[in-house]
Amino acid sequence: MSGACNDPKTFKSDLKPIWCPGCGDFGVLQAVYRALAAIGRPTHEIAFISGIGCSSRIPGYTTVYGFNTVHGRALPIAQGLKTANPDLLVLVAGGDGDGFSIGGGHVPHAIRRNHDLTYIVMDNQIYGLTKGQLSPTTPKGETTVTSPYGSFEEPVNPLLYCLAYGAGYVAQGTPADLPGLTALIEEGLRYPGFAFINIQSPCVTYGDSEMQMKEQRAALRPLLAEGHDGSDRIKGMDLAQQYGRTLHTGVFYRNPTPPPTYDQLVRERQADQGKDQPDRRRALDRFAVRH
Amino acid sequence: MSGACNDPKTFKSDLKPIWCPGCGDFGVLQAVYRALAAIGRPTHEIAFISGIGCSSRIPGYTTVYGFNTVHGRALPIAQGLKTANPDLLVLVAGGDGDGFSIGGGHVPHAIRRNHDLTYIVMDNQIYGLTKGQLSPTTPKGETTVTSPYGSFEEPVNPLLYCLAYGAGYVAQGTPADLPGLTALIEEGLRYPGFAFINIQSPCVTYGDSEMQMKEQRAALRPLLAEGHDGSDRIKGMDLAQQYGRTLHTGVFYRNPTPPPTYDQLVRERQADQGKDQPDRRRALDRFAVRH
Amino acid sequence: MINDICIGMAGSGGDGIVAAGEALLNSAAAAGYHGMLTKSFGPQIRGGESSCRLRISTQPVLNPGSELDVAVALNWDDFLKFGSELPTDARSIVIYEESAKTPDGKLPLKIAPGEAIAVPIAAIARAHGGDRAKNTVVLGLLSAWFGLAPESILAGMRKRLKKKGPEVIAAAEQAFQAGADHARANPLKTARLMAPPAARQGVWLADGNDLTAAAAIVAGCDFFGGYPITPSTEIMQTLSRDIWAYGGSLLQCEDEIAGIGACVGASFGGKRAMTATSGPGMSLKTEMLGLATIAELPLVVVNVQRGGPATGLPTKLEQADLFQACYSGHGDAVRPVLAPTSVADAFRVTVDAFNIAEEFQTPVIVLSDQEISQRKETLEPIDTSTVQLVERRRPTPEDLAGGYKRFKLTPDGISPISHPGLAGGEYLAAGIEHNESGAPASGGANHQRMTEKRIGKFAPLLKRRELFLVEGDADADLGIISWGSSAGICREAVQTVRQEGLKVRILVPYLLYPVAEEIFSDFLKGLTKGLVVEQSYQGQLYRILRSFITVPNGVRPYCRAGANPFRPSEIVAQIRALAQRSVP
Amino acid sequence: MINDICIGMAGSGGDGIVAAGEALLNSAAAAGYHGMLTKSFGPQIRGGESSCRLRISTQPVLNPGSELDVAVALNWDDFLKFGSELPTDARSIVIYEESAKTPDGKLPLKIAPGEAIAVPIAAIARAHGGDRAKNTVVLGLLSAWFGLAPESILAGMRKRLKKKGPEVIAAAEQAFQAGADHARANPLKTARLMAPPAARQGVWLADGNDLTAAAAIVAGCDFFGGYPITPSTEIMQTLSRDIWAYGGSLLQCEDEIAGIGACVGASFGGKRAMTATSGPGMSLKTEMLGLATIAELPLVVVNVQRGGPATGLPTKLEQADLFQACYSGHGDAVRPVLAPTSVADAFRVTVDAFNIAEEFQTPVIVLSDQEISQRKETLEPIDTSTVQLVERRRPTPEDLAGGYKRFKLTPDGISPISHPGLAGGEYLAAGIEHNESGAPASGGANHQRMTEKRIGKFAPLLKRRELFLVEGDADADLGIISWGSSAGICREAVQTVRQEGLKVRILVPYLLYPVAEEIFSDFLKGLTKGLVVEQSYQGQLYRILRSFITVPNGVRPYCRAGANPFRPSEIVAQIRALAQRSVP
Ligand SMILES: Cc1ncc(C[n+]2csc(CCOP(=O)(O)OP(=O)(O)O)c2C)c(N)n1
Ligand SMILES: Cc1ncc(C[n+]2csc(CCOP(=O)(O)OP(=O)(O)O)c2C)c(N)n1
Ligand code: SF4
Ligand code: SF4
Ligand SMILES: [Mg+2]
Ligand SMILES: [Mg+2]
Repeated sequence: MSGACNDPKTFKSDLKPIWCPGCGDFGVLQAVYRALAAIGRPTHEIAFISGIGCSSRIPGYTTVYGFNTVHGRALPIAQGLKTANPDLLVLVAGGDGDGFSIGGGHVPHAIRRNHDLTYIVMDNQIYGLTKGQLSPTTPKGETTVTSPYGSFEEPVNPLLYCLAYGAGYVAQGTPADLPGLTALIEEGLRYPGFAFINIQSPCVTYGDSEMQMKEQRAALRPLLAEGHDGSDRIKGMDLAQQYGRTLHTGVFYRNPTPPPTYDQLVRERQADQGKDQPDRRRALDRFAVRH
Repeated sequence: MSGACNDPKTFKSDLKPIWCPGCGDFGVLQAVYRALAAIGRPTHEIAFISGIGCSSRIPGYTTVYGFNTVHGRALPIAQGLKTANPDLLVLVAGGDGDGFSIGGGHVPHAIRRNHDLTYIVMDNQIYGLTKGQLSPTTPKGETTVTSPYGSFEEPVNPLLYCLAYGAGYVAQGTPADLPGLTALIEEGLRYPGFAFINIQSPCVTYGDSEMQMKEQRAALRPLLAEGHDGSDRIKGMDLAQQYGRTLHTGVFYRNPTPPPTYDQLVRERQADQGKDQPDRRRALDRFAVRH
Repeated sequence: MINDICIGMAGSGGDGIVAAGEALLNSAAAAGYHGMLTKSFGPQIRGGESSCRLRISTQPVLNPGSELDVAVALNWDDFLKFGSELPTDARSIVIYEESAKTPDGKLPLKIAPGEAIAVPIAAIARAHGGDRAKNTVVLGLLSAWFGLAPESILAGMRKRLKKKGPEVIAAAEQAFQAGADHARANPLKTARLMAPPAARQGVWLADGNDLTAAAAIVAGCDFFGGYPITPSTEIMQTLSRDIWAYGGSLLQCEDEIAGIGACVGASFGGKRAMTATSGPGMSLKTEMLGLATIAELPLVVVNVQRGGPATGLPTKLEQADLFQACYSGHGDAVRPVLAPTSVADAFRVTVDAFNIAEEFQTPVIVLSDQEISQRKETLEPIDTSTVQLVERRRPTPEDLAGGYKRFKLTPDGISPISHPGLAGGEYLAAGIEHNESGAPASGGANHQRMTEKRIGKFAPLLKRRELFLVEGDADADLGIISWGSSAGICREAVQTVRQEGLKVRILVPYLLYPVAEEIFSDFLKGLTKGLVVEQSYQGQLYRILRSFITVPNGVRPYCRAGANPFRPSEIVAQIRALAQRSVP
Repeated sequence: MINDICIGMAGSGGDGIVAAGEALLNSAAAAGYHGMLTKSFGPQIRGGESSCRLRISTQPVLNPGSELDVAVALNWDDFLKFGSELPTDARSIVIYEESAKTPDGKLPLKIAPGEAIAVPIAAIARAHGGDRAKNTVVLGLLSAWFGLAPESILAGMRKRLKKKGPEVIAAAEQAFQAGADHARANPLKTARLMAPPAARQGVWLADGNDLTAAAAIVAGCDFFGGYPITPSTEIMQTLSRDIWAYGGSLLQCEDEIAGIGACVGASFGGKRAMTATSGPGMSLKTEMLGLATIAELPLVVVNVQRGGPATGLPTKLEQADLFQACYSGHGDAVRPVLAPTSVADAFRVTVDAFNIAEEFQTPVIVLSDQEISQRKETLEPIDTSTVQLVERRRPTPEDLAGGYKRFKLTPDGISPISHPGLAGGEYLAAGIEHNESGAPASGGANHQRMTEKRIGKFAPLLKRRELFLVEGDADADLGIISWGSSAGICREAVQTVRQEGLKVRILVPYLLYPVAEEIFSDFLKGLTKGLVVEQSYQGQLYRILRSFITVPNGVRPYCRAGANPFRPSEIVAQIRALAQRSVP
């Protein structure tokens, strides 16, 4: 890899995205390019881990180390990577299904461990890649190919869940506001700890109308404009309750005094336990009962 | 099975519990016997599903239909059972590890679907059956056999999580207050929808002191006494934040206007779709293109 | 006059080439032909390349065919992307969009076709309704050149467009006629007109997933729990529309573990339950399969195989999940594995699976595959009135009277099973080893007995010759074994070489596991050479057979990785070569 | 003088019988004996019955022994619960608590023992420190009757009790002496004193899990991700204490999927990673194993086998996860499977596993078992200075210069692998099939090549004769194959019958899969009869061998379900019988 690390084009790979024309994920990809350029770290120091889904294809379109893993398991893989290699900048991405259905069991644990990861979910309220099934964020009553008479279940609330899990940075953006989304991702990347960004990224093929971007732009309700600066977690939770009804963008919560990350704690323990610089070859010595 | 359905003894099986002397789960078992007796349904109309753990042994000590399944999967199994057999009374039980570690991915979905299940978690902040490892509710910094220098992670908050997931009935009890616990379980069983009861059930072997019951009795803080009647969900969430610090007992939240359960919606749809009483043997007719 | 035609078409997503294939198959079926249609798409969800292969015949067909008789390319880029899926040879007629002509007029094909015809498809379409009419023009061309059911095509078109009004219908008819006119004005070098179909009573048309779902309904399926995954999703989609009407229910779960878990729960509750998935989901269901095995709960698990490992080739055919189906779980366990070989089979195999599950109180795995699941095929009408449903063995009043023993050691290893709701049948089901009553038991002698029960109970299954198909010459020394969608290819190949006078026989197992040693050994008796044909790199059935029966040295695996399906012509060539070879 | 003694003891949880066994083994080891200790408990977490089996010998021992030479029962109820784990015969000396005498004085044993001695153990204990001293009294009895290292026992006791002060030590010494006095006052009918140990330089003592964890450290393990499960948990426990000091890290994950997922991530990051689990966890890891296979990431997965299926028998020995280890995932995949046969082996097998994983860029499965994992065994000191660590093949500057190809098709199928942090090595890893660069690719030809690469790369592994142990007579016509903890039993049985003059040889594979056809075939050459001995109902290794090599008809599986381990005497009897039988 070559090119300036603060040029978004540096992060663009030769693989041509195969998303449908008009898919929101194109905009998310642009925002990622720009946010990475704003951070300015070289491509080889960045890893981008995803699950499976239309959205999860995103790492392949970048020039950083990418890992398009299996459905729903991006977070555990990212945690192992980051714990063992704390110097890397690690992004995680996926869809609403990937993150909150099959992968939903991993989210609280990644958050409560407070790994220094930035997790972006392209929430389109549908299973795109498998062609239009009910997703965990599909509104109740909606018809899809697996809910032909309307769904029975209340949708998941990614924002409220992540706040309840204790995430230090919780935000929502949309590719309809590209500068706003870029700023949120950049801030997430800079936040020292687990950062969650929910992105209302329309699926124009199975979910939303072709006009979705325009509609979103009209419906945008920036939190800052509503007087919410993200410092009050309870207020963030209250606002998050409107998920699915109001298109709030911005930061729901940002911990003003971020606690140490998992990776920091690991390094401290390594330093502490390893101060006598033990030799791996002597790890068996303790088994001797007679010398 | 014989015996009066409102006699707790009716629900006691011949299998002798193999819990450690002093284990909190004995008290939970007593409360279950009593709550079932208060409900008064015959044993064969009741199913009791659990995962794996010390706590998950509980169905075997009752005379109802029991299913001691695999670790962390009691809820999906219970949902299938209940959806296909809506007339049964279905209880689900397990440990903190079973429910919020390996099984944590299933909880939000059971709740948002609003199956009419009563889920009791014996939360002892430890892995009992496997002899003392870190559990998802173990307090941060605690030493266990897998965290010999203290744990790095913030504990899970079962109460807050379940409230965020939208459960219609969320309560906490302890075997140190047996009548209180019995009442909570009974109310959970009667609640039409998903009911979650977190039980502070001490593990005297790997976690708590032998005096734990006594200590708990002293520390009890009934919510009612604090003026919380359970009707305000946000207040419930606020109180739930004290999980792990204050031993609140009682109902954090009870939905005063319970929405229809999944099972009700299923029945309605069956009635609706099946009104022409189609014949299974004609299910292939639609494939004919030439008669 | 020809009796069998194989047409492959490719274009861009918007070209509607697959819709044309569907229309053609529907019309041909309505006219009384046999046929099948397979589709293939690029990785894009929308746009990108798409193709289909259509085979139409006056006789029943067993597979999508060999090299194409007719290839239709709306542009070469898209056509070539499908490589081995749309193979042409020196006999093929290639019809392509005139404007896609290369400057030197050469076709980008390795083998020059028998006839290559450039047609201004786009131009004709633009003159009659625009770009979107291209596929209708193609239909006109094909129907005129090959005599393919024009009346039926027009009738189908009218029906499909009815809602859009008479103008739209008229435009479509014009486009169709324009194509037909072009064909008539430019006759083929050698005419190839399809013979008319034989008079037939009824013709059905279905794809494997849809038929599997409907078969489940006939088989009494009360509950479906699952999670979407290509290429199995349509089973759940169909049931999510249909199951309610029969008093059943369905849960789209949060993942595959929950999907099968819900089925385990429903089955514990006495209901007939099914889940469907593909490789990755199957891998996740492994633990739960073990639970159903030790708790002896009936359950049908459909695995629509795709290319693996991991995400692998989600939309391509492979038969490499057999090892997993037979051996995936920890501990000693046997689970019956069945495989359909065609769409039509999907019915009987699904019903068999439910019956075997209920009779033997076991999970049953159905190994369908991407090809069967999504290809559309004409079927003879299925008489569902003769279907027999087997119920699980219920406890008698005596069983319930004196302390019901859920896991009673009976002579045939099958214990009467109660379920919640049944008074007196209360018991503890568990994943832990248990005694006859269901209480946990960790002793070795009990474990040996219970393992014996759980595995020994399948003995009668191994005698069921109706779960095997044997065709061909009893006195042959050359034999073929094949399963799943490869079997239909091999059956046709065997028919072909037998017509040439070779002596060959073929065994097609619907029951793959446990291995019916006697039935396989009987088949192999007298064979000195042969092939076990499967679409997997490792030749998984071959390996499994060897581990139970003595396979003659001359019987060898013929196999390769997926996404590059066998063709009857290829197997024919293999058999011919083998027949000539003397095996020591 | 005797050279080998096998002692079994049982009591209630509080009796400290296992602690006594541990103390005796420690003391014997410190004195220079060889030995091993296995423990067994009832299902209760606390209280309930507990037992141990202790074998002490002047020679190296390979297994916990056959029928007990000495049985100690603190009460009969508890003793009898262990059934086949504590077998006595007509030669055994049975020592039991006097107050547990039945009214008629009859012992509740099927075979009358050689000598039965009632001892007022509880009474002696009460006179010297109370009920808790019972196990110390037992130590006194055993040391005096059998000459078992009294000095060493006393020294150990003093060390252990040091913190509790001199009074406690004095009381313990008294209890011990009281036991010894009782023994001296009541000599055995026939004296059975242990011969003194040979002079030895060093003696080590370890159990399998603990040694596996330490071996991982030596093997350069940087990362462990896992979830607790019996009987593997101690591996994680040990590493959670030790790994940090070496700059490594550990995640106790939320489940087994996350456990192996974290390892996949760490390995992607260039680190040597390991996870450990047992059957149920293994079943959950199936999908992720497929991902590591297709992404060609090194990874060690330890499966400490227990009884299955499902929860099965969590604390009992079984060797029935071999099918799963070899065949669990969907798609065509091969993953090397290794198995230690003893605690000592756990070291070399763990190091081999890491090296094979790194060299071949593959997940490697280590099949340990409940017995090996938790038995304590004396070892010869291991010289770690000679251990060679293999590193994964890193890209050269040339590889990185012109468009790095992560999955380059090389002659040996192994491609240089980069990792995040390495400039110029950026690539897309994926679970989807890919071309050499890592870009998704769905064509059949590419899939065939890549599958060939992923499976073909293991060819050199099949030549590694050091991964197999062959002992015995090259000219024998009778042979034994056995693996895992059963192998140690068979090796002793083979030694025994060879001393009787029978000609036998034995093959013990450490590498179980892929099947090293040549090595197995070489071993089988000339054999007309034999046994494949394994603790599984299905005889899984036997089946797998058959599917790749021709196993002579006379070589049969000898196997049964778990929790009822083989004994050397049983295998000896089988070999004798087989030797006499003429095989057609
Ligand atoms: C274990 C497993 N189960 C199911 C699938 C099939 N699958 C692939 S992507 C997907 C869901 C996609 O939805 P989402 O995560 O919301 O992503 P989107 O395509 O909408 O961006 C599913 C069900 C799979 N690949 N693996
Ligand atoms: C798939 C799987 N993983 C791990 C285990 C081992 N295991 C059994 S119970 C348990 C945890 C028990 O803790 P908890 O759920 O809190 O129940 P408790 O014993 O404390 O009541 C574990 C890890 C298992 N049986 N299955
Ligand atoms: S299907 Fe939907 S989510 Fe997927 S690429 Fe198309 S528009 Fe985007
Ligand atoms: S280990 Fe703990 S949780 Fe388990 S039975 Fe004993 S006291 Fe109860
Ligand atoms: Mg989505
Ligand atoms: Mg617990």
